[in-house]
Amino acid sequence: MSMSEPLSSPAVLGDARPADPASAEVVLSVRDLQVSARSDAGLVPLVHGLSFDLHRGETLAIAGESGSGKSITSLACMRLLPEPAVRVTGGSVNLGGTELTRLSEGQMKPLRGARIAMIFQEPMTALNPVMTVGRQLTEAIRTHEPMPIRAARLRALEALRAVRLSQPEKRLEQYPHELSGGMRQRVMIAMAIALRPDVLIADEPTTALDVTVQREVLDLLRDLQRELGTAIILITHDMGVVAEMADRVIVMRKGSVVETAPVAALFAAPREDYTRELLAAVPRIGQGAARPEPAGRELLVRYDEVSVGFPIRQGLLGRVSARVHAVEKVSLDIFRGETLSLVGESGCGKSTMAKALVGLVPHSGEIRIDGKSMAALDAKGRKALRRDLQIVFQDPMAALDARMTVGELICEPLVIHGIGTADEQRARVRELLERVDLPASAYQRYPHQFSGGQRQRICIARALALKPKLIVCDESVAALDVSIQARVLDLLRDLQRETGITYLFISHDMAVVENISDRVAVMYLGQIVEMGSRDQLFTNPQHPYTRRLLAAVPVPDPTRVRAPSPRLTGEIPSPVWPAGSEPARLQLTDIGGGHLVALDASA
Amino acid sequence: MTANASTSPEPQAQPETGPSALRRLFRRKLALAGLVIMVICIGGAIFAPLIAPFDPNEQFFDGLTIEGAPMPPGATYWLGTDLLGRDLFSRLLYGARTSLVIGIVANGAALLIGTLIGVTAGYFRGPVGAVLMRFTDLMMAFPALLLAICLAAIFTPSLWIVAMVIAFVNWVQTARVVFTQTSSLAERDFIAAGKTLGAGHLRTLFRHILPHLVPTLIVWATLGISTTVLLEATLSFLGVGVQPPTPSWGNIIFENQTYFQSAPWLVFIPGAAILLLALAFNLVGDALRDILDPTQQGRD
Amino acid sequence: QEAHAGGNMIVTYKDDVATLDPAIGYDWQNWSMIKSVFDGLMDYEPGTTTLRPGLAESYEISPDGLTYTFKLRPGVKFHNGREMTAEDVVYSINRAVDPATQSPGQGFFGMIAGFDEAAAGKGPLSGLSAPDAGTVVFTLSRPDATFLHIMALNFSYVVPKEAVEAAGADFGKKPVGTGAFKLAEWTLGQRLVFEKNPDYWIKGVPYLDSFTVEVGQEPVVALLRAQKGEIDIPGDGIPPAKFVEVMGDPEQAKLVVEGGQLHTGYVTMNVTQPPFDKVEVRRAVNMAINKDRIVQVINGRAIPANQPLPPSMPGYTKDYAGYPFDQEGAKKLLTEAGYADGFDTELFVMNTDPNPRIAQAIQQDLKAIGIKAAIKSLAQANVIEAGGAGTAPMIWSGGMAWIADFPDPANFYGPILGCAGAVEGGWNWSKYCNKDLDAKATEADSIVDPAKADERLAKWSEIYMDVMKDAPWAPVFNEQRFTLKSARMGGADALYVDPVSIPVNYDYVFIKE
Amino acid sequence: MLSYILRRLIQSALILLGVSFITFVLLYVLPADPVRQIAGRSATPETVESIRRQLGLDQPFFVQYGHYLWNLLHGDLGRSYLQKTEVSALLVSRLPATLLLMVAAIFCEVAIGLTLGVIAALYRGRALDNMLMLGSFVTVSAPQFVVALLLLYVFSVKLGWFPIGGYGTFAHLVLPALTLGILGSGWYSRIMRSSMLDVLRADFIRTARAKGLGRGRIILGHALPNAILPIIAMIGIDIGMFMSGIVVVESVFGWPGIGQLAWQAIQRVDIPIIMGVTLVSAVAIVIGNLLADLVAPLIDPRIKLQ
Ligand SMILES: Nc1ncnc2c1ncn2[C@@H]1O[C@H](COP(=O)(O)OP(=O)(O)OP(=O)(O)O)[C@@H](O)[C@H]1O
Ligand SMILES: Nc1ncnc2c1ncn2[C@@H]1O[C@H](COP(=O)(O)OP(=O)(O)OP(=O)(O)O)[C@@H](O)[C@H]1O
Ligand SMILES: [Mg+2]
Ligand SMILES: [Mg+2]
Repeated sequence: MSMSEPLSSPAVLGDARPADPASAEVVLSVRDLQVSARSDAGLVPLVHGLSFDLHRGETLAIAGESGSGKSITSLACMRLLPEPAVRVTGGSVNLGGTELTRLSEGQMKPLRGARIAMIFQEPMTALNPVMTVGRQLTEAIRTHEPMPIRAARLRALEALRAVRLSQPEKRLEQYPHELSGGMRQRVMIAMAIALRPDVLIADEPTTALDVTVQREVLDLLRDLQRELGTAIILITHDMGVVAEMADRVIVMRKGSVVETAPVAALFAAPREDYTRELLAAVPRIGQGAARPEPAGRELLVRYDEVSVGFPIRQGLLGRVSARVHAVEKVSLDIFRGETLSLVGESGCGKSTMAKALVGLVPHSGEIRIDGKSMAALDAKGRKALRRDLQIVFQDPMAALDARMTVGELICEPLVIHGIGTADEQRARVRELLERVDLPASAYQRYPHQFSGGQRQRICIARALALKPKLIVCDESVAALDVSIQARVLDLLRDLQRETGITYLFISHDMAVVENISDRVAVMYLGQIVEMGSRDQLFTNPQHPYTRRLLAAVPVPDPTRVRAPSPRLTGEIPSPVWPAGSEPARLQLTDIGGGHLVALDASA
Repeated sequence: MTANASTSPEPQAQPETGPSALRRLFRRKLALAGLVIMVICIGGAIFAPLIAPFDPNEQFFDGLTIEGAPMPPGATYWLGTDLLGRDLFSRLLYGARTSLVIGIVANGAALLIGTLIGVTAGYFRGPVGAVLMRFTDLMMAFPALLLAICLAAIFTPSLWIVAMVIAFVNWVQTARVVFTQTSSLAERDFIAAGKTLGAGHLRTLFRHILPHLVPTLIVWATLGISTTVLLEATLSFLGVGVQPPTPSWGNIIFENQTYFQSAPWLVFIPGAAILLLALAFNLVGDALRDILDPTQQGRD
Repeated sequence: QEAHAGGNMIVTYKDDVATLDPAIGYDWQNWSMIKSVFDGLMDYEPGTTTLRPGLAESYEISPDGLTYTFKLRPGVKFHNGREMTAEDVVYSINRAVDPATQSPGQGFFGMIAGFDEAAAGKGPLSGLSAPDAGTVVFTLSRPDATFLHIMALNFSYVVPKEAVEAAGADFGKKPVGTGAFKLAEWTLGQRLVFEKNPDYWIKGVPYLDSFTVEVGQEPVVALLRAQKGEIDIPGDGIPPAKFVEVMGDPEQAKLVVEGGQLHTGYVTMNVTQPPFDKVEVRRAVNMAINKDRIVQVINGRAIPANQPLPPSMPGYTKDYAGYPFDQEGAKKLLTEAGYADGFDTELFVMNTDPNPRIAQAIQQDLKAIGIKAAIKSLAQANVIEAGGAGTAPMIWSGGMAWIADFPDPANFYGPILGCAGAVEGGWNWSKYCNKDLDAKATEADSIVDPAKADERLAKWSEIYMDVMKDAPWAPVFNEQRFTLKSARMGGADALYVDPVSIPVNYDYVFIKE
Repeated sequence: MLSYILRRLIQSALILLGVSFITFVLLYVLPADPVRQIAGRSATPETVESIRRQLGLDQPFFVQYGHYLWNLLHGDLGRSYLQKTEVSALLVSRLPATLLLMVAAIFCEVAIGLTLGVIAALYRGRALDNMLMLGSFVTVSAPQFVVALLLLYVFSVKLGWFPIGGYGTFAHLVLPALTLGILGSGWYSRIMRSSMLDVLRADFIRTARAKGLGRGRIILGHALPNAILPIIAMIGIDIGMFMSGIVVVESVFGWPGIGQLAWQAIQRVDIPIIMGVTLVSAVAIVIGNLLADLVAPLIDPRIKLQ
């Protein structure tokens, strides 16, 4: 694996950008677009008065908070709105001279994919799970350009090579679930560009990916654009991505445009308050507030040689033939009142560490919480211990039972532990709702009626209900847009200040981590490769993997252009080891001030 | 597929908070129709002695033609007579008593057993789950009819025996389906979330898993009504269950099915009754599901 | 009309043909097929109940009625080409008696000397011998007037030893006999094809080249096929559901042949248990049943009965009026018996249409006099079990009822009314055992002289009248037979309601044109 | 894969053992005496006892069962009490018909159920959907006999398109399979509808539309293969229901299958046949479920056999 450029590399100006987008031909022109949803109270406008032009070879970013109508706009351009519930009620969408809003479904078909293509947010679900990658690709090609299967396969291969997927021949025969998230997103991109469309709409193409993969995908999009001259509409709420990718930016809010500006101008001198707010909310590395030294370093949690393995069984008797070494002999201390962040790429065992802590997966070694080990306790003791330990899961929607009202959900821990009378419980729920900045009316509503950020706050409220000593936040802010993310982080910080609560914070977003942590541990393939205080880690990263993580972070500053880093196309290293063998144990060495690094760089 | 926060097209305005499930149920026209039919069926069964124009078992002399053929629907016998000259309408009313017990109680019990076993096996897994599922496989491979016949021969036939037999043979499919669904539910995050809050097994099962099984259970329950009512007739024929002259919708059909050309009313009217009952439950069930599943609201 | 040779007749049945082994086959479906494939020493005139010699050319009865000497017809060949001899007759009857054969007809041979030993598996019958290839001699242990009928019974039919041994237990599927037809094809579950035996010992018979029995056919569907002319005879008859329709259509009614049959449908009452241990109660039941109504319920397919014997059976008492339908009188009798308020009981019935319906009609009649009978509608085997065990207070015999094995009044007595059948597992479901009547029956059956036949019948008539006084049964009706045949079928109507061959006498019917 | 099949087969063998044992127990306690049936109405008590001895029915239960198992291991299913034929011969002669009908009927069920379910899903909430769902209730509530006879009457007697019952050609197969297909389709259409509704909401359907695929292709090529998985499981379950629900249709159409054999045997307490049929149908059910489980990963590659 390679190391990318250090953080302090000098900015190289603008050679990657097309000379002057405004002078290029307009490929897509949206005028006064209005999209409305049908509801009991008549038509509710979701997007209104939206206009923009997209030039050949340009990247237009649409940014804005969740629910501002970004996806609706892009779907309207594709004519993929969930009609008749939501439909275009005014304005025009003109694709190189063709008025799309008036086309019938039949007339729209030949355009989709061929002249205007789209990449969806969720690479996990956007591909058909029961068709091979090859079939999905060739199908797209053959729909528009009738040709023999053989020829289509060649074209598909070409497209996969273009997105720099390793072993493209093999990939054609694989199913989506056999690919990693990044690979899937590449397939999506390959599918979208196979027919060289004029316009490519990418709806949050990287939100679901971790930093290193995000880096690769963004690089890829840029290269492709350079080669093919495709115009790209990039929808994102990550201002870092905007800064790196876009030529021009549209900032949306509540269905209409707040501001349109070239990217440099926007970042340098935002005209609207909302834009300023948005930019201010962006966490930047190096801007984390100095954090008070937690008093007294009292030990709260100790991981002692903790391992978690998932056996893979095979054969007639179900013998264990191999083992996923998700967490491998990890030792770690968490002190009362501090925030310890666990970072690392997808699949490195972060969530498993958290689950072992709260007793959701069996583990070997010992975890002591306040000196007590969950495994040694009886049911009653475990239940009591659970009061002190709460976890906020990565996907708030999945972690909330969709059939219970928010009130019931937050009340549930109180009911389980029999705290207070019904009236007291209700009062406590109200208090918690207020605490996490949710309206009291939320009590009667169901989780699906909230936005992602609000749901995450519901989870936090629920975790707080029992006044725990420690909360595990497993990627709790990854899916949130910047402004909400900022608000949630503030909330967590406030709580810590007020109640001295301890956090185990799991994330792959280095900027966020830098913002909130006291100490950071970097995990790689189930083991900790580097651990130290925030400053030690961010100013003096030692392990190559830590450095790579840091380098991959998009920087919300359009003036800064990174040198093209070497592309990674190899397989993701796997934590699966055949039975009998196991990964080599990494030795952590203290390089001063409690900064531990695994020096034999196997990563 | 979980509805993703940002992609699921949900209208935002959901001011409907106050009214209870029952009131919401009443607000749906179809569900109301279903409720009305259910009430009519149950009322007809309970008040059969008051409503029925005749004794259901009385074989009327003028209920048969000289050749011994039954009378078609007419002024005296509103829905016609059966092969013994008995009034079909009265028999239908009294038959509802049996058929409701079968369609609701027996079918419900089957559903209950199936759900219990499926949920237990799917949630606890381990040796208990394995044993339960192997037992289910065994029951599935075992011919239900034979079991019924033997039980019939061993016990004194009665309505409650037949209800028990039906419950005993009909839970298998439900158990299978519920097992599969529970196993996948048990893997979901919100179950784990509940656990970390300290929720015990009972709470998890009743508050978190069962409500999610409701849609499936409704499909099986409503389709099961017809199946079990007809199964009761087969069992009656084999000597389990209600014995003649006690009527049930199923056995009215069975007794007369060979006559469906010469006396169609004897088959199609009780058939329609079964259909209506099943349909009524389905309408109510569908509405109930939509109400219990908040994510489904506004989808129709 | 002139009999016409040739053609294939198609008969359908719902149930499988179980076996064609004459020693084993004992249901009315294979009964007549076995009659066409095999022959016995005696036979009946087609379409009647009159005995005539079959494989025996002639027979002689000793004056004491204890020795029967049969002279065999020469030149009769089995289907395998071998000539039939007296040894074959001896072998066949010994085979039927041998317990290893598990023949349900074993008991019929009880009058032959040495039966008990033979039936216990201790060697062949001592009373049976073949002095030469053309003569068979039977020695009986007691005179028995039904003996010639027994010799016409399927169980005594002649089988070739070598074929039986070759086929082993599968002989019933690979039958070899001397009959008018031989089995040409048997596709299990589908069809049997019987082919004319060109060497049949009665010249000119059979008329048909072949006949096919198709099995697994629902009666309603069989009727549809018959109406379309696809088949000639629906073997299970006209289904009750279609009866009114068929008889109401003159075109179709023309094709239906009606005849009597040696059948009585009755209700048994268990005389060993209260309340049916009281003769008044049993008489009351007899008086309570509205037989005309029941006949109406089954669309007039029967005639009301007042005694065990059916009208076409010799020995039937013509001038007996039977118990009148008199519910008032019945109630009075119940009061006399001490059941003024009636009682609860159970009525067992086999579960196929129309039997449960008949049982319900009876139930309603009984209710009118205060007897509350709960119906137990069960599969045949369960009813028979309950009847045999004596746990069923009342049984409606329909579907399992007595169709005579042979046309003689004796056949209605022994197993179903005599003491012999009144044992655990026996077919005398009333458990009625009257030693005097048993003696009388033996007495009657020892009158073997054909000249005294009338005297014997009179004795039997008396016996049945005595039975009716004790009233262990309530006879309800005698079923009539209605055979539907296709328009192309020829032959006397009597052949289509042949009392011993159901549905038709295959040997003598023919196809017109 | 192979080891998976092997393991399943071993499990299946245990299930069959269980089925045979339960059946044997039930038949043992059944208050109907097969010997009476064999011996006939004029048999003497001695005859009855002798037959009982010959059949070994006087032995204690476990001896009888052991005997049966021992013979079974040698491929001997015994002889029918009443027909005296080897049970294996009877089964062999009838099994093909039942299997053929089963395959054809399940094909019809699935074909009808899928089509209607998909259509209902596509027209969700509209009149057509409501009608189809009503239809599914009608078929589920309809008595087999009547439906079978109606079809026979219309298509064979009146229209003359198909033979009136029988076995042999494809034409014979159509109506019985169709009858079972129509009757069973209700379950499939209901399940298909809800599964389809789920899939139609999925992201990859939108992806397919974004590629410019036509509606037909999206539904058949993308939605259907994803929605069909519950149907596969349902087929596994269905084989069980099928085996006990086939009697009526077989007899109406004169179809020489196992159902009729079983029915007659049950009526006459012909224990060897009942045992044989039970075991054969259990094998069919077990194999059917195994096949369903084996097919599932082919349809959905995410499923792993374990
Ligand atoms: N089918 C629908 N019916 C009604 N309202 C809808 C529907 N789909 C989306 N909306 C509403 O339209 C608005 C815009 O949604 P859109 O998906 O475009 O947001 P977004 O800007 O893409 O947000 P995110 O960053 O979370 O993806 C939201 O308020 C949403 O609730
Ligand atoms: N139940 C399980 N069975 C088998 N393997 C598992 C299981 N749970 C997790 N794993 C494996 O263990 C490894 C660590 O998983 P974990 O969820 O801890 O990763 P993570 O670091 O949280 O990744 P992400 O950032 O994607 O959430 C992965 O390779 C994963 O595939
Ligand atoms: Mg969006
Ligand atoms: Mg994780």
